Amino acid sequence: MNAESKIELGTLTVSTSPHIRCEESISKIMWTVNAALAPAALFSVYQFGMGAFSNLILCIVAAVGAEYLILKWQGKPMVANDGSAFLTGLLLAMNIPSTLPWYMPFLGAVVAIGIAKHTMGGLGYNIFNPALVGRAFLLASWPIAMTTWPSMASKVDGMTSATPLGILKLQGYEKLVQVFGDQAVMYKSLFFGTRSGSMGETSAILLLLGGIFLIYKGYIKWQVPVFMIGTVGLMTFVFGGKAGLFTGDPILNMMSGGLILGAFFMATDMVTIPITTKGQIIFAVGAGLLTVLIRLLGGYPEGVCYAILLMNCVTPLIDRLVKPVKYGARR
Amino acid sequence: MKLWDIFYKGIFEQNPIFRLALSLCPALAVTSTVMNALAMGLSVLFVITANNVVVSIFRKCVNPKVRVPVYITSIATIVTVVQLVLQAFLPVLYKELSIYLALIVVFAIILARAEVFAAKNGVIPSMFDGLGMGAGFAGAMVLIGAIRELFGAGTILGVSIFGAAYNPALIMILPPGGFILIGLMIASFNLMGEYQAKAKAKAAGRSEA
Amino acid sequence: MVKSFRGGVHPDDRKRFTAAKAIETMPVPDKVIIPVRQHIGAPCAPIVKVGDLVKKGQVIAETQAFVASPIHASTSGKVVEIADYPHPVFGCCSAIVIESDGQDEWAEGLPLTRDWRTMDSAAIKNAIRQAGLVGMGGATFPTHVKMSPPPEKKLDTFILNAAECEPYLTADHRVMLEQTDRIITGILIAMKALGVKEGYIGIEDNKPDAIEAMRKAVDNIVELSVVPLKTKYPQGAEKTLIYVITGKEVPSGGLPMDVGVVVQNVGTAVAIANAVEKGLPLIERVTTVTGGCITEPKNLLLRIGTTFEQAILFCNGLKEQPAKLIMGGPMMGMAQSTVNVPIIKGTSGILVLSAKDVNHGEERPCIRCGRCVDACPMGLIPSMLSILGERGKFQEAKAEYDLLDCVECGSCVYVCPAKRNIVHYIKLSKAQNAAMAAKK
Amino acid sequence: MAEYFTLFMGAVIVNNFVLTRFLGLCIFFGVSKNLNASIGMGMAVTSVMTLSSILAWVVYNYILQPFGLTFLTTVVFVVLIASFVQLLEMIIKKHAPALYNMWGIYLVLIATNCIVLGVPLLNSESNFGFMKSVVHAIGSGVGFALAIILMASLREKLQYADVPKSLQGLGIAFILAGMLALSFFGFSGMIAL
Amino acid sequence: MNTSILILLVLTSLGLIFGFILAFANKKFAIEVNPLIHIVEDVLPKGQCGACGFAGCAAYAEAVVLNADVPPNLCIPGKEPVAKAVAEMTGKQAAAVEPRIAQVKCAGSKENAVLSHEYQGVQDCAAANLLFGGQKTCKYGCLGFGTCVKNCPFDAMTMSEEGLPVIDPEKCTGCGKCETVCPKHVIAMMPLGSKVRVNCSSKDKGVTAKKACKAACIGCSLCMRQCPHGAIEMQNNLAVVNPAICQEKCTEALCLTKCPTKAIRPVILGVVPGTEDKACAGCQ
Amino acid sequence: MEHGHEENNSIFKIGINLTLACLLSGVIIAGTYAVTAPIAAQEAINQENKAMKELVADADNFKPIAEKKDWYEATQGGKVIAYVVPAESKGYGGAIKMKVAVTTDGKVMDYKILQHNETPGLGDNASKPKFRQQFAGKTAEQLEVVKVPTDKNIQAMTGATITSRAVTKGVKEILEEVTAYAATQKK
Ligand SMILES: Cc1cc2nc3c(=O)[nH]c(=O)nc-3n(C[C@H](O)[C@H](O)[C@H](O)COP(=O)(O)O)c2cc1C
Ligand SMILES: Cc1cc2nc3c(=O)[nH]c(=O)nc-3n(C[C@H](O)[C@H](O)[C@H](O)COP(=O)(O)O)c2cc1C
Ligand SMILES: Cc1cc2nc3c(=O)[nH]c(=O)nc-3n(C[C@H](O)[C@H](O)[C@H](O)COP(=O)(O)O)c2cc1C
Ligand SMILES: Cc1cc2nc3c(=O)[nH]c(=O)nc-3n(C[C@H](O)[C@H](O)[C@H](O)CO)c2cc1C
Ligand code: SF4
Ligand code: SF4
Ligand code: SF4
Ligand code: SF4
Ligand code: FES
Repeated sequence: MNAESKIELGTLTVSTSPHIRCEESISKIMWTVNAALAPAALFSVYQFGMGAFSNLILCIVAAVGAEYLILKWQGKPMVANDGSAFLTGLLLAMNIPSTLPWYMPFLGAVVAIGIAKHTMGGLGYNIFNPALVGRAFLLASWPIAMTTWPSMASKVDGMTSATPLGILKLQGYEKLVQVFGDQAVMYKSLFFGTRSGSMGETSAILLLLGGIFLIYKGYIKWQVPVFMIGTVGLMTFVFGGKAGLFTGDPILNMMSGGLILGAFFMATDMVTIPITTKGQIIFAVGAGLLTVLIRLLGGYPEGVCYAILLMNCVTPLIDRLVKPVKYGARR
Repeated sequence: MKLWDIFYKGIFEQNPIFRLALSLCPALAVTSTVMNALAMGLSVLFVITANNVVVSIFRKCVNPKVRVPVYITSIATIVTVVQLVLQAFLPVLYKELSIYLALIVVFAIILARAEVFAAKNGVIPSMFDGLGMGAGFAGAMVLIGAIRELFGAGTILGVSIFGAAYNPALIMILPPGGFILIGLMIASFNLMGEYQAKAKAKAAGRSEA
Repeated sequence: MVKSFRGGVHPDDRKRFTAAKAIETMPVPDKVIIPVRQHIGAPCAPIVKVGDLVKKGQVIAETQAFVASPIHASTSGKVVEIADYPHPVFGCCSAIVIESDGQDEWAEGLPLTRDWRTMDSAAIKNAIRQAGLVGMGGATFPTHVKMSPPPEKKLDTFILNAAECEPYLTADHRVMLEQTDRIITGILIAMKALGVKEGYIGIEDNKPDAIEAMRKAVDNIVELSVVPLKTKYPQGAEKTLIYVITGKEVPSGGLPMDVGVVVQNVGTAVAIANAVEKGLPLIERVTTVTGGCITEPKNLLLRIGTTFEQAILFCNGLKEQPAKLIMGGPMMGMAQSTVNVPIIKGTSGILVLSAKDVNHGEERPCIRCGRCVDACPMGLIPSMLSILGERGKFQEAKAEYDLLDCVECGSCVYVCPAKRNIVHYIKLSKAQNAAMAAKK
Repeated sequence: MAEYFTLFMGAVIVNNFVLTRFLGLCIFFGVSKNLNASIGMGMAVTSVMTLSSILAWVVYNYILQPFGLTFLTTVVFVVLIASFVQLLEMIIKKHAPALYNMWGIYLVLIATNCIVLGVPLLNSESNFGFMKSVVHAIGSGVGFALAIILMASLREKLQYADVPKSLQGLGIAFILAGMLALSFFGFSGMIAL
Repeated sequence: MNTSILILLVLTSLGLIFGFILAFANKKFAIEVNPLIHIVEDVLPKGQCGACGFAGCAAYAEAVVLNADVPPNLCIPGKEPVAKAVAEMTGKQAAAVEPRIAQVKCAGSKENAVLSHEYQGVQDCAAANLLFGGQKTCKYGCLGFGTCVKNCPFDAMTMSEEGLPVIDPEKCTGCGKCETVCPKHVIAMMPLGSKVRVNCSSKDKGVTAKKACKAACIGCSLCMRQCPHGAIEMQNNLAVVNPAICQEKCTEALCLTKCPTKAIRPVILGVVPGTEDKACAGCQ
Repeated sequence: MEHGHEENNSIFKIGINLTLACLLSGVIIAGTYAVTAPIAAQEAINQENKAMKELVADADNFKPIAEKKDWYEATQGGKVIAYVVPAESKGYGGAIKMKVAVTTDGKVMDYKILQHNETPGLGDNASKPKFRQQFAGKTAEQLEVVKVPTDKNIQAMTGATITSRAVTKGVKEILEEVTAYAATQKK
């Protein structure tokens, strides 16, 4: 162990292989998802006005603020700027009506980050989707406020405007079509988002574009939204009609409610879904089935939020049972 | 002094709900209002104390092989008496507590105190043990009930606290709110314990230096 | 259709720095440092003393153990020291230092001429052992051992691993272009010794010129065919390679011969040809010296025992402050703590990377994104392996998550956005399991 | 038939005993640390509850009610069930050690547990017929098993998480139960009993 | 009145039936489990450290009750009282537990030790040890990632600012867990009564050791010559204290005065007069 | 506890132990029951009557109807002025049990919710006067839930349409039954 070297090296770093890493990082993924959601979020501001805007700001500030304070308190590395809390806030804001009083979005975001995320150890460890826990918390606390949507003035009868699914549930399909005028108009307004509903769940087209962008970037797998939306379409077509089997309206069901938002942005939250593609397909189909079950039989007109939360509970079991095929297992 | 210790340990150190995690069902089921929590807490306080006394009196004549059935018979008898009395004199409360009143029989804390304490100690200490545990239980119940009722309905014992402007958070009186609240309360109990221990260690360290 | 396997990653191959550079022979240095351990298996013991004069190709360290290969002097000169020296794999190892006499004289009887077609299998294997051959793909497993399967294993396929899937490295590529015939001869010798009738040469399709050259060379040899492979890491890992070419999977815990296959590296094939036809021991090898910090990256033919420093100086030194010095490729190679380590039989590359090449980032908790699961060619769940390793659950990792099937290819680490040190956790878990087993 | 199905599903998911009616919480939190133990516990509770519901139904309908002794239900049921479970435990331990190891060890824990007493009490309170009592008992048991198995899988997963120290153990278990209950809200209003 | 008789009838027959069934079953299905096991287990400290050589406290309790050959004094953390209690319960001969304490045999603090490279990776000693035996030039010394600290079942260890583990003699039970997890074998157990320890593990020759770490034992053997009782000898360039002799004979610890690198230290500060406060915490 | 007391473990001793405990328990309970039973019975009747009195304030007596279980006639000076009957319906969280008071000419007077499992603060507002008062004087046809305020129909409670419908449905069904019964009585 001697020989002075002729090359000036400085201190070399020693680590295990591999020595190169890809360019992806948690922040990059999270901020990209935020960007993919931005158009739909902006549309909701255009659609619902100041209420939507203040909700967005409140949720995001509360979420990021809670993340910052909790990390600080626990003395963990400061990663509040990695975009994940921002995303939770953004998604929560898009899942609630724009008309809530200020403290509701604020509390929802604090619960999402403080209870759903950090009691379990923070990013990567939480079992339940924080934004959805936030929403479920708000819905359970203030059900009336959470189910009172701003009306799309011209379209739906003035007073308490119900969402298309709400009308479908309580007043039937005919009434719903009647509200919109005719079926084509209904599909069109569902697709472009000119209808009532939670802030971010109205515009199918913008959400779809964002989702497809994420699939293209490889941040989410196409299987999840496709299987989830597909299951909902199929099952509502089979069981959703009043006139018997195979008379439901799958298009209405696939485009309404939070399904597209949920399938592309929430059932894909990698932290809370199975890790293998096969497991994710099971998750998506399960979430689809539960959505339909709740929509058709449950007390609520909409079921995506609970369907995903319920599947979150099953995720550890799926992960335990569904593993990739190991090399060497087949011959 | 010693009796005080026997009594006091049930309140904080060995709190049946927050520390021993026994008899959790009523801690959730009948704590949506302070009134119910208090009634339940007092019933349990009575049953646990009475049973401790009975068990410690008869502790010498109970055969170990049928220990559990005998203790249970004793508890069940006391509970039935409570039931009959409540039914006759406070029928409304009797209905509110519904099935959980009968279930006092199987609240683990009561049998546990009978086995762990009353079966080995004299009448007076057993009574204080029962009182302490019962008070700890009742205290915890009322605390949970107060928080739940306050935030979930805006009232305490039915009296409006925050005024009409308060929009109560229903979740607090619903199951999830109850669970989460108790989880957080357990954590705060632990945190308090930690800080106390730390403070103690610090004080000790300083006095040595 | 180029063939492929499930999983894997696509790092930028960065072979452009050296792919077009012909192999240069580096002059014999004044002093070579030859460690007595250069293979997997039993270490050798020196059989020369300080002060002895040795000739090129003379055996200087040897052992009677079967799983071992003798070590030869890589030039002629005087043994000046036998002492502990830095070692690129073991950190520190006894080494024989030879001061070159500048003559570079062959030991007596070398090189010789033999016709391998007249030799039987035993004689070929013996020649290979005499020449100290070990796998040159990086694993440095003694070649004669690999070529002596127990009689109950029937072999039917020989695969030449010419994938060279590691980024940066181009040594095999250049050898294929420049020593095509020697490779073919080596393959044929090995196939004869093994008694197999089918041979494949697997080459990644980012080396079209090599595919072309090899195709031409096997044109009229019916037993051999060239298989272009999709460019994807770790295409060259034995197990994936066997799957891609034969469709068979080596069973868990098994060896290639369990599915009747033997895999050899390009360099090993050339060494076999040289050992059997000419009796030449393994005293030099082709190594790629490259990386962002090297002034003039090159493919070099180097003597065993040349230090990294000498090789780097031959490439005109460094042009940038290095962060990491690596023996081998960036995915599997070993980071070195000093530049004074010698080149050994398994040194396929010397890589000097700057800080911006090795963007590690802060390690964060796993976000369960599943990228590692998708990337793992062995079908494991690397995220769980890393978590279990982190929490000290080593036995669970082995019993429930197939820890021992991991080939440590690093694909999972490469893709992980949380920058988790998965392979490090895996190595730790394997070591702790071994320690526990040893205790029992 | 449909009636039984509704009763069963109601007990399993909509009005899950653990998550919405708060019975059996002590064992729910005590045993759910480990998945295998939870599976054993789920089986034990289901079978004991079914058997003791049958016993209780017979006693209630042939002795207590005819003689107007319904106020004795508490005493009679609890002694009946505690003794019965103890007996069951002894028999299984002696004659089916394998079964005993699987779930017999949990029998001691549930001999005097409120879910095992609560379901027969509810049955008699609701004046359920024999079949209804049995279906209700099985449904409640399955509901309990479902909740505890889910809970155990969640808790096992959290073993590898950075749960803050003060929450570790019981605290986080309660929070998990809260979120489970919150998720189960999805089923509410689905099947009215 | 009628009802009262019915009540008595129902309850008494209930008691009668189950009383006798249970009594009968008890005879018929009786299985002996030795309840002593649980009682013994209750006495053990529940550190689950394995110092007794069994897989945890429950396993030791079972073994010590059921197996006549298992001595009652194997629980080291429990010290004397536990050994006595266990002996009493099992009717075994009480024998002394030799009290011991863990000692760190390295002074390679951030300031003293020279680094050979910068380590990047899993922050764990065993993991760091996999890569060329760690980042310090000295291959015998503490790696400083605190694997021992994380594994101490009794919270008796902390990492000092200087990157070395510190043992709290008040809390250390001598269980030896830290000794088993340390990949460098830098921690050793010492009888509580011995006076001095060698604060270095380097087997390198003096020059090499000194180059790698300012505080290394350079094998000069001054201490050996200083000790009037012959409690110190040199092995592989390292001074080694014979704890038995040191414990029994030593009173003044003369060896402490002579070491040129201060590599020899008191086991517990203050045990030997004159060593109370001068040493820095990191070296202790 | 005490081990090895062999003589203590004879089957007879063990058996008699539990028997005695139960006997003792029986004595105590019987004693208590003897004291409380009459009070409780009286209290129960009082409660029942009080409840019915609340529903039909003018009545001076309530008489069980023989052929219908739990049906009562409310009489004033011997004349039947109303019926008090039990009703049940499926609400949001399970069965809602009610007592409904109906006039002899088939109009609702009032109802009282005896047992329910609706959400506190939401569904349980159905027992509050604000909602209940809407029912007074309504006939079966008028018992229709709407979400827009009107004086003809029943306006749903905000956020609890399901409960609103359930209560209305339960009342409506029993109303129809009572009307039919009352018709038979008039003849
Ligand atoms: C202990 C051991 C025994 C081996 N035995 C054989 C063998 O008998 N036959 C064989 O073909 N390869 C054998 N190998 C070599 C492996 O098949 C493989 O070539 C080697 O581990 C390196 O492969 P890698 O670079 O893909 O890791 C052995 C390897 C090891 C480590
Ligand atoms: C992830 C991984 C990648 C590898 N890549 C290559 C490669 O590109 N080229 C190669 O020759 N060997 C590669 N190897 C080594 C082979 O598995 C195997 O050891 C070698 O081909 C056997 O031939 P040898 O004994 O002649 O070295 C790789 C091994 C692993 C585990
Ligand atoms: C926590 C919670 C409790 C609820 N409880 C009730 C209830 O007791 N009764 C009811 O009819 N609906 C209940 N709901 C259902 C919703 O309020 C439901 O959307 C509503 O009944 C139908 O909508 P609408 O009344 O606004 O048209 C509850 C919802 C939640 C989230
Ligand atoms: C594709 C994708 C989807 C996500 N969906 C959600 C979501 O639905 N709710 C949420 O709170 N966070 C979501 N996140 C952010 C992040 O994963 C979340 O904050 C973690 O669950 C917190 O540990 C998502 C992130 C990505 C990359
Ligand atoms: S290093 Fe191991 S776990 Fe990771 S991808 Fe490669 S084989 Fe799979
Ligand atoms: S790639 Fe990294 S973050 Fe993603 S699942 Fe694997 S270990 Fe976790
Ligand atoms: S003493 Fe051992 S385990 Fe402890 S920090 Fe040092 S090297 Fe690590
Ligand atoms: S310092 Fe070592 S010997 Fe002492 S208690 Fe901790 S682990 Fe056990
Ligand atoms: S299980 Fe219900 S109180 Fe313990």
